Amino acid sequence: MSLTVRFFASLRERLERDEVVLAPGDAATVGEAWACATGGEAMPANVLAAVNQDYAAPDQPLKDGDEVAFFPPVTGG
Amino acid sequence: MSLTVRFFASLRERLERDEVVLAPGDAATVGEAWACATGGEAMPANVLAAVNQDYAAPDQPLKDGDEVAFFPPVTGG
Amino acid sequence: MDNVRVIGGALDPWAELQRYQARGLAEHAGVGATAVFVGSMRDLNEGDAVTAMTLEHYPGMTEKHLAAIIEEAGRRWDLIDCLIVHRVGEILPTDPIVLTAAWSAHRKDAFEACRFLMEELKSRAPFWKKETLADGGERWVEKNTPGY
Amino acid sequence: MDNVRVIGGALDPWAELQRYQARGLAEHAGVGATAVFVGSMRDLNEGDAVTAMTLEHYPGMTEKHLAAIIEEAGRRWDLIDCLIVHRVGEILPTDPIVLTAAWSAHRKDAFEACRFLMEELKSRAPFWKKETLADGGERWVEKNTPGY
Repeated sequence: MSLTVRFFASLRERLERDEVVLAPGDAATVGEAWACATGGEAMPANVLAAVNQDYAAPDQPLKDGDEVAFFPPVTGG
Repeated sequence: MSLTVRFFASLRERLERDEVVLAPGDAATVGEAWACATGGEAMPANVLAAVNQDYAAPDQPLKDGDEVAFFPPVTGG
Repeated sequence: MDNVRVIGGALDPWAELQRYQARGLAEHAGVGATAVFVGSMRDLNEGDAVTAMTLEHYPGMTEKHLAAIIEEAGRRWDLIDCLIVHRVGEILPTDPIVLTAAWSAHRKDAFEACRFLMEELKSRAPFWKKETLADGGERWVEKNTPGY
Repeated sequence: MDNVRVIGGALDPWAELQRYQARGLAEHAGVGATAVFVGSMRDLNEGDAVTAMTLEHYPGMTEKHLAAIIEEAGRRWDLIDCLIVHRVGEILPTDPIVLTAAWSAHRKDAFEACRFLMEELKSRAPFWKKETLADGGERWVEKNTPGY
């Protein structure tokens, strides 16, 4: 099993990555998944995170198989 | 010339009259037009009046050729 | 006064909107927001089953006041266009009775103006409803429900 | 989840409403009020001419959150049904982007729920807009305008 980290919209373009697969040991929380998948970049304050398609805080713990997503403020409608 | 007095909806049905033509001397105000056209009935508090298709108060003066209308609270939409 | 219509026949709100927008609004790239309200006849009023309704109006005064309501909305909000269509005559449950619509660059203006058109219409425009009840009796509706 | 749709092609809001209502709502004699909002693409944003737009979403999460917004509206107001349709992909000025609708017995509930669907969608549903400007440059829209 593993953790999948996804990036959307301007974040995906800026970081030049769409999806990163981490080993479960690499990241115990959302914040750690960000750091690991971006190569240690600090997480900007306005970045939103979701775990398994629900909004999540940076300190939310992760478990094997989780899908973590990072994206900028939403602008639909 | 003359004054035309019109009744709508439940008022028209209850008073059994649709349109009454008065001589200008018969009524100097909206309230007098009501009294004259109904045969002296007191004007109920919730009756609305219009002169030439604009809402009007009972003391509004009338002039020759005016169209006066009386109707119950509106219930469209 | 094309943006005010009192009609005697069936009201199809979506066809009405499509037709109305075809006069330039559909190609108007300044329109960011369209808010629409449709009021329809229910088969229940004040706890009683209602089988039909007759809508009366005051020809001339009704149109004049609907136009004045649109003008007032245009002073209060930033609008590109408005439309009011109201049906009169014999009406059956599920029939659409009234359509109000507001077009704007911004959604706040469209939402608030559309609701304003509807509330003002219900309080100022001379229309009257007479209901036919399930037992065949008739009654005039005496007042509207509050909208805010 | 038929009342939530994310579509890649053109959105015709009036045809969409007609189709959706044909599934029983058009014959539902408890519906007294239908409130609808349509958001369309303008050719101007933050003072700049915009010639095209790309709308991205997060498949799965978007639909899940739109459904949750409808559920929340149903808890807050007395509603018969709701519909949200949102377009994604390449979009041109005047194209409808989003449709929200609420059906209720009463107009207050329909108006407020329809506006709630729209505001919640704009603040919670994962969609992102990238604009193409008149000079060919591209930029991501960074935040939405306030709606209240």
